[in-house]
Amino acid sequence: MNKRLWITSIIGVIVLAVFGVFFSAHSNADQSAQSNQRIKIIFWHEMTGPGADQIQQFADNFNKKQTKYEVVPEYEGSYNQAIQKVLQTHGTNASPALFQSMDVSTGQMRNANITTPVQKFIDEDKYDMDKIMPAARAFYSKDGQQLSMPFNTSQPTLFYNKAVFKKYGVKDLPTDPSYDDIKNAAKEITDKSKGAVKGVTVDAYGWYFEEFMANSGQTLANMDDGHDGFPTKVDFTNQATVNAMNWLQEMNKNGSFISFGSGSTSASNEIASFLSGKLGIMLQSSASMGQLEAAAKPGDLGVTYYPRPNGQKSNGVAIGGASLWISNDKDSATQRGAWEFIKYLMQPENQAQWQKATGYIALNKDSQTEPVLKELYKQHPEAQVPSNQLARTKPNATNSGILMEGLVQMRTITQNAMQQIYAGRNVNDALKDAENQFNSYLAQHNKANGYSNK
Amino acid sequence: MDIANSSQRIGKHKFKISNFLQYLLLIILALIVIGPFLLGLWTSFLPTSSITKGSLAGSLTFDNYVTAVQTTPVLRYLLNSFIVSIIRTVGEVLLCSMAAYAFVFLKFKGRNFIFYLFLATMMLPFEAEVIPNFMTVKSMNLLNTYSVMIIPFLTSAFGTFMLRQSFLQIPTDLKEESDVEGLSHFQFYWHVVLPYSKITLLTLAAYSFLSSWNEYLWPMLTTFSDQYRTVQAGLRQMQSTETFNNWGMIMASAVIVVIPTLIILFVGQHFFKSGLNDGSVK
Amino acid sequence: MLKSFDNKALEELNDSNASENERAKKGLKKRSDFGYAVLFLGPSLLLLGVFVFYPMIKTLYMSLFLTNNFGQTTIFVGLKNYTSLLTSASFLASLSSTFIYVIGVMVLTIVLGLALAVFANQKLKGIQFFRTIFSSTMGVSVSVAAIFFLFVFNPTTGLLNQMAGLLHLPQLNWMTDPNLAMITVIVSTVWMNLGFTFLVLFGALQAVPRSLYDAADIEGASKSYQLFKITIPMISPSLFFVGIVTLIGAFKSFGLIDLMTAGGPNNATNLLVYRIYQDAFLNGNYSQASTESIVLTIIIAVMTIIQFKVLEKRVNY
Amino acid sequence: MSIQLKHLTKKYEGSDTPVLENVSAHIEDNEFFAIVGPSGCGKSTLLRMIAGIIPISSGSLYLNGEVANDLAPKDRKLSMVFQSYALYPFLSVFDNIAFGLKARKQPKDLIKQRVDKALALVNLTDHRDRKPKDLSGGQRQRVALARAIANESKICLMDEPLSNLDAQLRAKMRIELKELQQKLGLTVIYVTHDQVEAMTMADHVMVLNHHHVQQIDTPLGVYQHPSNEFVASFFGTPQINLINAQYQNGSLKMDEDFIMDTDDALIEGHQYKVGIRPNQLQINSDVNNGNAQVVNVSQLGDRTMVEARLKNEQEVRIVLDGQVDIRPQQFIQIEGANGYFIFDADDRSLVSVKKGALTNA
Repeated sequence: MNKRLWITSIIGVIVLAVFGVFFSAHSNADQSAQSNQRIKIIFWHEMTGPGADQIQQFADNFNKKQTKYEVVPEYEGSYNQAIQKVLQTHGTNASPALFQSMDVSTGQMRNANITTPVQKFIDEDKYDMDKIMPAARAFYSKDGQQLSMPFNTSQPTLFYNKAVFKKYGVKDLPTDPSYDDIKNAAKEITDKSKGAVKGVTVDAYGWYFEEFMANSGQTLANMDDGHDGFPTKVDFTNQATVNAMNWLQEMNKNGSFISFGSGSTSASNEIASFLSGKLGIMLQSSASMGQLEAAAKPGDLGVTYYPRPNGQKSNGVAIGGASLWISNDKDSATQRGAWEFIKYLMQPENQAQWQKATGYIALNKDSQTEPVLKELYKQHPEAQVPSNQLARTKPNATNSGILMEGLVQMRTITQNAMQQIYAGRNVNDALKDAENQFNSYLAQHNKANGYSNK
Repeated sequence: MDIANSSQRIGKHKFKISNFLQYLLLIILALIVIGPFLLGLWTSFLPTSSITKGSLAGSLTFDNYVTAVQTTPVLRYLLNSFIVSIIRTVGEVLLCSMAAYAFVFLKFKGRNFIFYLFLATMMLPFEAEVIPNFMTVKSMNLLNTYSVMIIPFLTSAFGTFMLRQSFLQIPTDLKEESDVEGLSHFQFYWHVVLPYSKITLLTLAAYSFLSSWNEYLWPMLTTFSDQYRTVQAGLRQMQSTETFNNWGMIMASAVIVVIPTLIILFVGQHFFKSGLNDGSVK
Repeated sequence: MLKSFDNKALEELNDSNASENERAKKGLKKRSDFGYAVLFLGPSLLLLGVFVFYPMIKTLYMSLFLTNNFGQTTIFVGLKNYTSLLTSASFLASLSSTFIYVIGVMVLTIVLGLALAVFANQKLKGIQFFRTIFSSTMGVSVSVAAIFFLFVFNPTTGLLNQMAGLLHLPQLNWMTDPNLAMITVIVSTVWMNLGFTFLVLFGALQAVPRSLYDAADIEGASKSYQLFKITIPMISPSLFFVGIVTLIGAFKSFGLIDLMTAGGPNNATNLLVYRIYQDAFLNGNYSQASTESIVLTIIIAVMTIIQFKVLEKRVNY
Repeated sequence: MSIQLKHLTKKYEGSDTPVLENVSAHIEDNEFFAIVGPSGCGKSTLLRMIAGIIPISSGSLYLNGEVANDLAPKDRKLSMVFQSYALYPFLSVFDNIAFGLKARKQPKDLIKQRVDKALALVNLTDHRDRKPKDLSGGQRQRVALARAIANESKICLMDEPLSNLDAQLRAKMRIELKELQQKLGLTVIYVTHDQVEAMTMADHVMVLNHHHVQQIDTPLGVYQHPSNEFVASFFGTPQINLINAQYQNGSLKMDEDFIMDTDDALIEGHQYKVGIRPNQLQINSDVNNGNAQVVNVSQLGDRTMVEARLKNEQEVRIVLDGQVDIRPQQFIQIEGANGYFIFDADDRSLVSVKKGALTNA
């Protein structure tokens, strides 16, 4: 009896306390939201850290600037998770009005037919798309129609720690390094530091796997990487891929390579190691630029283009990142609100701020003249490298993304293959297994969804 | 096994030493058990800058807690968890006790069959059914609401089974007497059966509350905004956005979240112990 | 205690008229409780039907088809999903890591839980404090535990590697080495299980009559002999119970995996449920996930049946 | 194997009052020594101290002349039979009996031989493979006994071993136990709250009450010379009459009409208690107006028990041989007693024993 009283009273007190604190902290926000009947624009995004903070900032500013819409950003986990969440909630009250979806999901989003192409609003508003970087917007358009608005666009980039290079007397890397350039530098660092500093790492990340092929001008999937129709087969065992994987395995074997595994924790561990001077070279998304610049001493951060095969000109890499889509299951007023917010995000000053805060490339051409970016480039000249890489890339079928469904699955498979190769497995075997695995998946997937090339 | 006594037998002097050893052992075990928690508690008071440098020293502050409460929805998560868990607990105790009552005190055709049907559900893991269940709640338009986390769990075969065992202990005289006095089933259920089995009911309630509070997969799949996320889905959210940025704050949030369940556990510990054994083994 | 409730009920009944009493007495002779059964059982049956039985059948159904991006069944393939799943190297690897994980978790949980229970079952001053601590992990939810352990095992700032650094021991890549990652999730799961296991086993220990140990003391049985020849046989029903509950729980593990390793590295911790989640909610491959769900169901069902059969016999005596 | 207790005291930590204080006794080899007392008097504690299950707070325990305070129970070379029998429910009868021998890692054939012998001694050979739950209470008791026997130690401690049996079985087992003790030459320390067991089986009896030894004597000794009121009232059925009396002018005045002369030099005007066993009282039922009125009459077959009330409301039990025709409400005259004890009403100690003295009322 006594015990029961105890429990009840303790639970009661906790509940009251929580309610009390909560409502005192949030009552203001609730009141203001109720007083004016704004149209709620639920915006799903997958940004973390500074990106998430910046998005919240944009939403707050947008909400302050006008009174018709209220943008509510909601973080929905990783890119991979978000795709299915979007597909699965479509048509319910839970679905977003506006959502961010990653580069390689474009094919799937288009096929799913759950969005209103932004082209509709571009046409309505006669919005000037020329201001937006062509390589970025091309990625998200089909047959001249803009499906979604590129938002956070990144380039795979090579970072190296200049302080470490200097300490061990290693020459800085060229802006457009070849596999051998990297291999040699990594070996030198490892040897000279007697293994205290590891030369290089390449995250086991499917995106890099794809970019090695893009940069070699090699298609990964048939139907011209899906630009000509539904791919039915992938090719992982081509010479370009084998070369890239052999290169990684060689560095692994000579001890200058360290593997941090795969996934988001590996990325953060890798960055921590890089910043603490225990790692010389790493591949990272240019989106890490903001974080790295904030942590590294000025002048210590080296940035180059994505590695190219020896003795071959680089074909250029596909962009990474994600674009913004407007769901077609919300009423037209809500869709319009979502578009208004997109437009707001694409304003030159906001894009400039976006690049500064995150490292994603500012997509509005006018952003380059914004004081924010000028200041950034003055302090960090290297911050320009990704934009330059993007700018010099001539779009072709192999470097404009792969329009194929099941890329999430493919990345899981290629990432495993990469880890097996790091662990010493025969490159051809690992790649062949991965290829077979994905091809059978793809065949089944196409069959199940009724895709065929007629 | 009573180690205390064995050592007490060994004269007075030795007794002290071995007593000391026993305490030492207990303390070591206790440290292992609460070590991760203590570490979390300690770091929650450290500035994140010291934590990321790998140092466990530094001036202790409440800053992390202030940040957690002010900049993250951790209190909202807590509130959501309370709402969901309390309603689920009440619902499960009520519906399970009603079902158990039917199995013990009502006579109707097919009773055994339905009971075995109930038992059979214990073999069907919820984890294996999330896909159709997701589609069901989607078609009911329940996604991203409290209801989606409550309705599917308002009853359970486990709870029904546990209460049925307890109701079977009620002397049949009582039922016969109440029949003679003309009590309806509802009256008997409410005035006799429930009070008679209150220890089991409380055990089930505590168990139900804790498992609801700890529910992870389902809230994660079915909630999409902080307005409805419970602590489990919420912490996952915070952890994946903030890991390398703010360990201190994450730890502070974890500590805030763990306190209510620890209190419930400590208070309810006693009948948990007996209730779990009775309900499960006997 | 009971009388007061009876009185209460009787008071209410005083208002009711004789005819009602009459009816109740008649009811004794010929009980037709069907209406009541519907009222008492209906809600539970409905819920179980909608959220347990229907989805099971639906899962089974889906496992016989291919599904499209929206989870709709499109092409009937019969048992092909099963044959391709059971010949898939990655699924078999997943299954075998699940078994390693499950066995590891079960064995360690029982051994440690028993050790805690045995040590807490002493007559010492302040022992209650230790008992409370030992049961405490039951109140720690999975996300909190994951956060604590992510910090413990963190390669750079984690407790383990920092201690290793201080002692000049090699710092291990706890989360990125496939074998070590399995160990980290096992350790974390065991830790989470300890509280519950401790409570059950400790309760069982306290129910063992003291005189059995006194008798054994006099007969010259050592403490370890008593542990294995008296304590363990005496609490074997509880040991079996926590064993099977832990086993079933481990087969259903999801939260810690999701938070700590996300199935990696190199699929080393891609346990069954996590795989189901990945296939359904990341890859959109619902038919494969359904097939895996059926495999999981069969495993759990077998475990549960064993549990019931054995507990029915009350294990040891 | 002799056992000697010297000033044994047991005090639990944090408690001021000792559970047992200053217990001394000498138990000879081959002796059946009973410890009797009401529940909570500390008799089981004493037994457990001797067994080594509970540590001794102060005083010394000698086993065969050597101090055994710090010996582990297994080294004391004794066996014990528990009230609850302490059988292992998961082991067969055979394995239960063999438990200690196996624990001591005795050779297999020796174990078998000893267990078989013990089984035969308690007539359980046919039940060797059963589990305890398949046995009757009496059989379980025998298993416990057999386990103690198989141990072959010369000291056997028994903690109320018969208290869970029904009356008939208990009577039978008393005899068997005693026989067994003599046959095996055991030194038995036997704890019981049942005075009949103590009286019928023991060579010596230790009476415990309120944590202290009241008396150690032969069964007859405690019956005939109880050292105090407690001991007197503990032994003998029906219970001894303890009648309040005042000493006046050479007589003990229990009631206006029930006065006994005494030649003891008692204190004038002091209160005493006169202890008279019910069968020692003499009455005359053939009176019109006696000094007591019959309240209840129980015919016990060979005896008749009469409960009567003195005029000052004190109750008196009288046991008469044969079947006596006395009715309730009837008046009787209590005439005197064949023997009685006089206890001091203040400290309850024995003042005087009167034997065979026919005293006129």
